[in-house]
Amino acid sequence: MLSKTIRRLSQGVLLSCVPVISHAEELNGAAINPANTAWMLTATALVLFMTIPGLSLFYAGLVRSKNVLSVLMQCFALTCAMSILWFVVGYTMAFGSAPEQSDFLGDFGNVLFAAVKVDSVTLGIPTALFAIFQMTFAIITPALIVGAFAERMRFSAMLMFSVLWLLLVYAPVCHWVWGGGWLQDMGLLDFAGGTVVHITAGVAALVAALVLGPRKGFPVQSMAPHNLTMTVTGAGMLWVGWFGFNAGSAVAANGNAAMAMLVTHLSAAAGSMAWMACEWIRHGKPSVLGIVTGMVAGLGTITPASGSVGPAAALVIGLSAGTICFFMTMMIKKRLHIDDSLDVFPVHGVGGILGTLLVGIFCSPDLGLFSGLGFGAGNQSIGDQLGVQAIGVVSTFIYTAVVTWVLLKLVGLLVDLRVTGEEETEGLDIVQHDERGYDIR
Amino acid sequence: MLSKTIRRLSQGVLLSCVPVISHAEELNGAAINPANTAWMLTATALVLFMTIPGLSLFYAGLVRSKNVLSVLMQCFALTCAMSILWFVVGYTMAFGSAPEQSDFLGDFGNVLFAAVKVDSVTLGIPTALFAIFQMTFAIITPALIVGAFAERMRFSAMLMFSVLWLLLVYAPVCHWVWGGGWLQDMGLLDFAGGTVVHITAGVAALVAALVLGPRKGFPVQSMAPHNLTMTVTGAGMLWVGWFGFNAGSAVAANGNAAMAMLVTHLSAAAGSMAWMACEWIRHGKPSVLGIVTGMVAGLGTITPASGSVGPAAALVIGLSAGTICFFMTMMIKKRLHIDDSLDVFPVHGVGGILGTLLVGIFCSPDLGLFSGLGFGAGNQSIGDQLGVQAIGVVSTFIYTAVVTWVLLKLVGLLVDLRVTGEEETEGLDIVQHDERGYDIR
Amino acid sequence: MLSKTIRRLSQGVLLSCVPVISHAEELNGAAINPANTAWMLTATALVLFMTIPGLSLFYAGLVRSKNVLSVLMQCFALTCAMSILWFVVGYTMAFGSAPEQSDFLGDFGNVLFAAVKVDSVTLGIPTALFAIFQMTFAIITPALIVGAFAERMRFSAMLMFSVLWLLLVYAPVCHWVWGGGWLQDMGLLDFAGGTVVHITAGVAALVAALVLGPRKGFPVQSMAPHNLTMTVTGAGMLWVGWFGFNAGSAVAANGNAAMAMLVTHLSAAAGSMAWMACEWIRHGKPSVLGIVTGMVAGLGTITPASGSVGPAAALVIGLSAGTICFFMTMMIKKRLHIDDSLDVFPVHGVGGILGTLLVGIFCSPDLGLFSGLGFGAGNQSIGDQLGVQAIGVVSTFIYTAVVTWVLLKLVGLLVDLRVTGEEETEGLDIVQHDERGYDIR
Amino acid sequence: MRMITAIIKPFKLDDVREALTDVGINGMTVEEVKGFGRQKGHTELYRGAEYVIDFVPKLKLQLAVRTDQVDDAISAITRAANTGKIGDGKIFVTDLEQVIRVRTGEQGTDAL
Amino acid sequence: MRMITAIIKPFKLDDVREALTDVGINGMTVEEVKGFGRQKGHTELYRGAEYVIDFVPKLKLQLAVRTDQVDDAISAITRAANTGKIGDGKIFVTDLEQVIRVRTGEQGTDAL
Amino acid sequence: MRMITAIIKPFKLDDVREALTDVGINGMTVEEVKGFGRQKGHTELYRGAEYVIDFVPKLKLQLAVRTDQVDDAISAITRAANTGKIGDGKIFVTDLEQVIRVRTGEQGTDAL
Ligand SMILES: Nc1ncnc2c1ncn2[C@@H]1O[C@H](COP(=O)(O)OP(=O)(O)O)[C@@H](O)[C@H]1O
Ligand SMILES: Nc1ncnc2c1ncn2[C@@H]1O[C@H](COP(=O)(O)OP(=O)(O)O)[C@@H](O)[C@H]1O
Ligand SMILES: Nc1ncnc2c1ncn2[C@@H]1O[C@H](COP(=O)(O)OP(=O)(O)O)[C@@H](O)[C@H]1O
Repeated sequence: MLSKTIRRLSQGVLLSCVPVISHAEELNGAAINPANTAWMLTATALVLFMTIPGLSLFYAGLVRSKNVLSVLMQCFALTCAMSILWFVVGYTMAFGSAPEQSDFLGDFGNVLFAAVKVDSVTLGIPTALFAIFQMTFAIITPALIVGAFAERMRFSAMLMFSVLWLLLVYAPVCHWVWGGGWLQDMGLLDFAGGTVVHITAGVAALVAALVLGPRKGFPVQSMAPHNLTMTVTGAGMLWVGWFGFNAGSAVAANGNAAMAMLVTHLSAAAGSMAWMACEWIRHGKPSVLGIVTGMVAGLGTITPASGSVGPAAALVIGLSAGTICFFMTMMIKKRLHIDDSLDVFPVHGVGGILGTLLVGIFCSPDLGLFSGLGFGAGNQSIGDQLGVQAIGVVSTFIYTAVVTWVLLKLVGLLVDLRVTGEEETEGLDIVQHDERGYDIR
Repeated sequence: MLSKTIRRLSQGVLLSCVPVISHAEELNGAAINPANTAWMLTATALVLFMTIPGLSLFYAGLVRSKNVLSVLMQCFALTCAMSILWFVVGYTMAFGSAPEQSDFLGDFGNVLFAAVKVDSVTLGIPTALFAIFQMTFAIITPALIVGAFAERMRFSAMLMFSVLWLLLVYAPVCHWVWGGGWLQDMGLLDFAGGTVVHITAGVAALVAALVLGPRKGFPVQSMAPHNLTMTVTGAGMLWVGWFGFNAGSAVAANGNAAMAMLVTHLSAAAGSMAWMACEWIRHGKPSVLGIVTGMVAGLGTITPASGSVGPAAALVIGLSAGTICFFMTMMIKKRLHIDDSLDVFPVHGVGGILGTLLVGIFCSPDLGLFSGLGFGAGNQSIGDQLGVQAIGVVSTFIYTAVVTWVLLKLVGLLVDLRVTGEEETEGLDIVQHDERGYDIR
Repeated sequence: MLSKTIRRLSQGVLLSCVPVISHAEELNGAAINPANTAWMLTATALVLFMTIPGLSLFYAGLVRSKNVLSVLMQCFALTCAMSILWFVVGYTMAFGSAPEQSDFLGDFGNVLFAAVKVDSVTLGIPTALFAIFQMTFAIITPALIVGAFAERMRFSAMLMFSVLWLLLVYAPVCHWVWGGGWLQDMGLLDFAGGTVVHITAGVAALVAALVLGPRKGFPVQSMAPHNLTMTVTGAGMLWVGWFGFNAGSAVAANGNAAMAMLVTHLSAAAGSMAWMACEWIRHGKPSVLGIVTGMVAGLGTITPASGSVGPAAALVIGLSAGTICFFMTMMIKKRLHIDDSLDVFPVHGVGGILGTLLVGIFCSPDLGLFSGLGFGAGNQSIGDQLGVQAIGVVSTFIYTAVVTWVLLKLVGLLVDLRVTGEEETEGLDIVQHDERGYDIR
Repeated sequence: MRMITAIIKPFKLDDVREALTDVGINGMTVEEVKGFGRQKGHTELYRGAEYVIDFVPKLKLQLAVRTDQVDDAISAITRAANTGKIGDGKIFVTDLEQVIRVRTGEQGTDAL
Repeated sequence: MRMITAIIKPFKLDDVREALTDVGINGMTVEEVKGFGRQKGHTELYRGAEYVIDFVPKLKLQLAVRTDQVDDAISAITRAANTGKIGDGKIFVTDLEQVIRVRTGEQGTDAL
Repeated sequence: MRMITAIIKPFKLDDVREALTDVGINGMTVEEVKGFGRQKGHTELYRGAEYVIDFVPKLKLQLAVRTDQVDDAISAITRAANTGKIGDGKIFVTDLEQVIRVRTGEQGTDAL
């Protein structure tokens, strides 16, 4: 998604696309490709749709009804705040403005989108479009973390933390991988955000769950989802929106985008079926919460791989995602007793790690039916590539964990991270927002 | 949607589009048309959106709250299972891989999408995109049948039946009409699935309702929809998604797609108003369930016609759809006492038949304001075309009815098709999935 | 969005796009641009999505549960009725068919879409597509007014009023501004409907609230929203759909569309944050209803400006929208005691006015970081442009107010505008539609 | 002490509560119930399936009062809940042996 | 007069109401409740978190009757609500001192 | 026999049920109710429209017990439901004439 990646990729699978771009350039003196622009306008809408209402509903259905609005509010406020922050300084910290970028952080030439004009072009689409497409990624990543501290974190603390987190975790890692940073230079394959989105969010979730501590009553008291119809609705929206997320990361309307959409879909289906099977075997019944969780696992896991693998590999990736995330969810909750309220780490974090590693294998063009579209720049073998992928996973994991921990402690010095016990009993909707979710007679 | 249809159509209305494709071919050595690709990526997302969450919500709102999750689960699990099945063998049974196809079934050259590569091209778009666009049709068709056996069928039996049905009903009929089979050769006009989708699903629904028998308490006990807001939400999504279904069936971003979208919209509006009027006159009040049902009737009915008719004809088609499906719904339920729980046959089946016949008239270019875009290949008059359309309707009806009946009996030998009476009273959510839909305080 | 506007704009920012169009024309003898067509097909789906289910849910969540279906029904029936009306005569009254249009109303050459053929071209896209894109605007504008008379107006009266209103208010104003009328000739800047959509709907809402009078029990009795989760869901859909509304108004997949999407997004985010801040400061807590209302204010306000301003100006526009609409809502409700049930005037009306004026400033290319894309045709300075914008605002306001008032009085002579007091107590769902929204156990 | 149970029309709650406050009764417990009686319900119609809903939404109020408050309470409720239409509801009076306040353990009329 | 309170299985409402009508009882008030008793509830499972739901959905019927109707009412309910399975429910009878019809102010058995 | 009706804070249900089981009471019926008393409710604010919600969510428990269990039951509830804050709730005791088990027709204390 970052220029170097694309430049490299275009020497591979995207070759067929490039002439079109240069053709358009010749024709009208501007480098934008209208067809790619048409698709990316749509893809941007789809990724926004993932957060509002998609993820918001997915999460909100899982909490108790006294906290339903607080979750919706957190996702919505993050959508707004992260957008403005991205405009002000986030974008430039991730992508900068100069053609050559440093290893660790973008330059500050694009503060307040200073260099985003109506006729600026990036990767063959209007820069404004590239900037807002990326903005939707910067929205959903902090929103994913909401699931970890749901039902107990104060709204103000959540806002402060997220602002700092976007700038000090998301923007740098995004730069490393997509903005011309060191991981990109190593040829890390991360098409749509295995490291940048899912590992950062998942690890931050784990740290947040540990720092804030469990919800009052966990794990004895019933904290059953208050509205699974809402969760399933959100799940469907996530699946549809994810097409924009992954196929949009091709930044083109071409075979690469189409293949990304196909493998994304197959992995989602396989992840769902795998989780369903695990439940059916272990608990005797398949559940709708199970199947949609498997879907998220399948989608998160294919994300880094969606530009590099073929359909048969997608099936394998999806099946392993559904199975491994299932067991990790059980372990975190029932063995380690960590109250990551909506299981963000075992699904997104583990899925992100898994996918980032598996792409190192299935990108190989020499696996017969399971062949992929080729290694990252500079890598020649599965061994090479897996090494780079492992470095990407470990560095993102550790960096995120440390900085997230520091930020939470810091915010905790300024305001209370949690509401009081009594407020938790009463529910965040009334306590934090003076509203009630439902008044149905 | 199948190559022959398109080839023929392109000699007619699609002419304007073809040069662009060949132009692109010349330019970059690949036949993909980026603009068409951009639209088809979107259309695919829209058709998936129709099933999850669209149809799922539409259906789930109509059952009693104790069964809400079972409906959502069935639709979701079908989405996953049918996708994988399509990938494994369904696609190749419908479309094969060779340029020339037999009359009755596709060849097996595309098992596991063996010939779907990142740079393969079909109809000017990436083959991967064509394959996933078609996959979304193979998802929604079995999902439509869910409405017939809702609130009583066992989840496992439903899965088994649907797997067999996709392979033995959907794939063959799809081949006949779009994959180069005998109906296509006769010049049957079915732009987006009057026979392939709506007649197959509708007739299967009727058979399933008869084989399973009515719900306990039907028709005396109240089985009022538990959440019409959910149904109306799903209805809106279906309407929007149907733009991808019908306008996407042009496999191009051109005048044909635009006209398909327009006539689809007008027929939906007219179907809604007609049903509303019928209710207002016969029952004294218009209802929101009525108006959205009229919408589905209007949409299902225009589907086969959406590539062949103009806006004035669309109005007539929509009005007749709303009226005729209204009376058929009353008849099936109140006269024949058949418990097709969510009225799948009278709406989709009847609508599909009606539309498949009406297109035989309104495709004619000689009807003044009501003119259409021309006859199917080989047909010269309304008489010719109507004959072909009738053959399509009757053969699809009979084939589907027989095979569906056999499959249900077969599955019934392996597992119980229905839950027990007590389980039906308790509700499928708890009994089959150990979950409850709502826990709102 | 109207030909003249576009023609003018294309001499400015759209220049880069024009060659592509003419290129395509040369190539295939038709003027359609496939990439623009691809985007406009999507944009049309997005704008329909704004009304059903977007706006429907946003509004329906805000009423009491006994009236939830009546709101959904009104929005849905309007979608259908306005579509057919637009097809029959609305479109031609707004846009006519001849290349030269009169100042006040379109010619009647396009009654029943007489001149909309599968190969007709308008602004580089199929005419059928232009007509249905505009149709979605003609759907949502009357649907916006529903918020003003919710929970008390009779369904039949609502239908009659809306039919007349579309023909006598919407179509003419649309013609003035986009169809070649006098306001367009003056160089009024209204990219996506500040005057045409938001001022007309907002002012009609105010008049309707005054003519119908307040709901029984207003303002003493609690009329708390019955389902804020539904409202927040609708809000997310509105935001996403608005991308089609504003970026679609470029009628092209280019830099202008991209910039429109970006400024739309930023204004929505800023409007939300501003409203949230106002509430937090004045009431001590931020609310989710507040933040989503701020979003609508931000979106409505940027609408006329979305083709003419840059991102920094969008932030200012959004912030002022959130703040001013917040205070106007308080004033209308608590000071003037007007029961505009869902605050349509203070949000849409005031937002539309504000945006239409602010674009007169921020279109200026001489404001440094806050520069826009240039003045309307014939205007040379902020002073010039602001004058034209003020004329647009005042004339639309007065014309809408007078005609709306007359129409309501007229309809009131034929049928009762309101249900009886007892029926209002019982709720419109049962009384008008024999249905209940929820039956959740 | 007596327990007064009143079935009223839902939209009358605020009026009744005020009337009770006026006669010095400041505690009560309210439930949403469905009533069946002379008042006709309504008919719902879903795609031709017609369901007669006999049960009408009502509120049930329960108030524990001192014996000397019973008449005041009854007349307050009767006055405030009356619309003159069928379905206005009923008031039931039963004996109440004992009341305990959970917080303090107080008993009898002190606990009211 | 007596107040009869019956806890029954939810899907038995229509049968019970008919049985009561047959013995001339035409007024009642119904509430959705949760019951706890010998009947086992069910287990719900959400991503590995297992919650045992002990409380079973029931309906509670309240009917004020003349003393001479009590036995008829009880036997009507017992017959109609019986499935023979654990959890069929219970009937409670308490004394009822006074009944008032809100609309008319009628008292005692006239108010029933 | 006696009917004990207890109004408690919603999140105290599990504690109370356990305390009752400890004293041998294994049947009860629970309803969601709204309470009005000394405990203050909250204010909701929707776009400037302010609604004071006086009614606080409570649970109402009803348990039919043998007369000799009354004191145990009361003290179990009082202990388990107590938080020391206003709004902890109340316990009402009334006489219970008769109990019938629907399934078996058993009567009196056998039916409990
Ligand atoms: N015998 C009864 N026992 C318990 N509740 C009753 C009885 N009769 C009526 N009710 C309750 O009182 C409500 C009003 O009674 P209804 O007969 O409709 O009109 P009215 O109040 O004018 O007598 C009913 O909806 C029901 O809740
Ligand atoms: N002691 C009691 N007090 C109040 N309600 C009770 C009591 N015992 C049982 N119930 C109610 O009766 C219902 C049925 O009781 P249960 O013990 O499950 O079976 P059975 O009806 O066969 O005795 C319970 O769900 C509860 O609502
Ligand atoms: N007189 C009464 N009759 C019936 N219920 C009452 C009465 N007084 C209080 N209640 C119930 O008891 C609950 C608690 O009472 P409240 O006065 O708030 O505090 P406390 O329990 O500390 O006395 C109320 O919410 C209400 O449900």
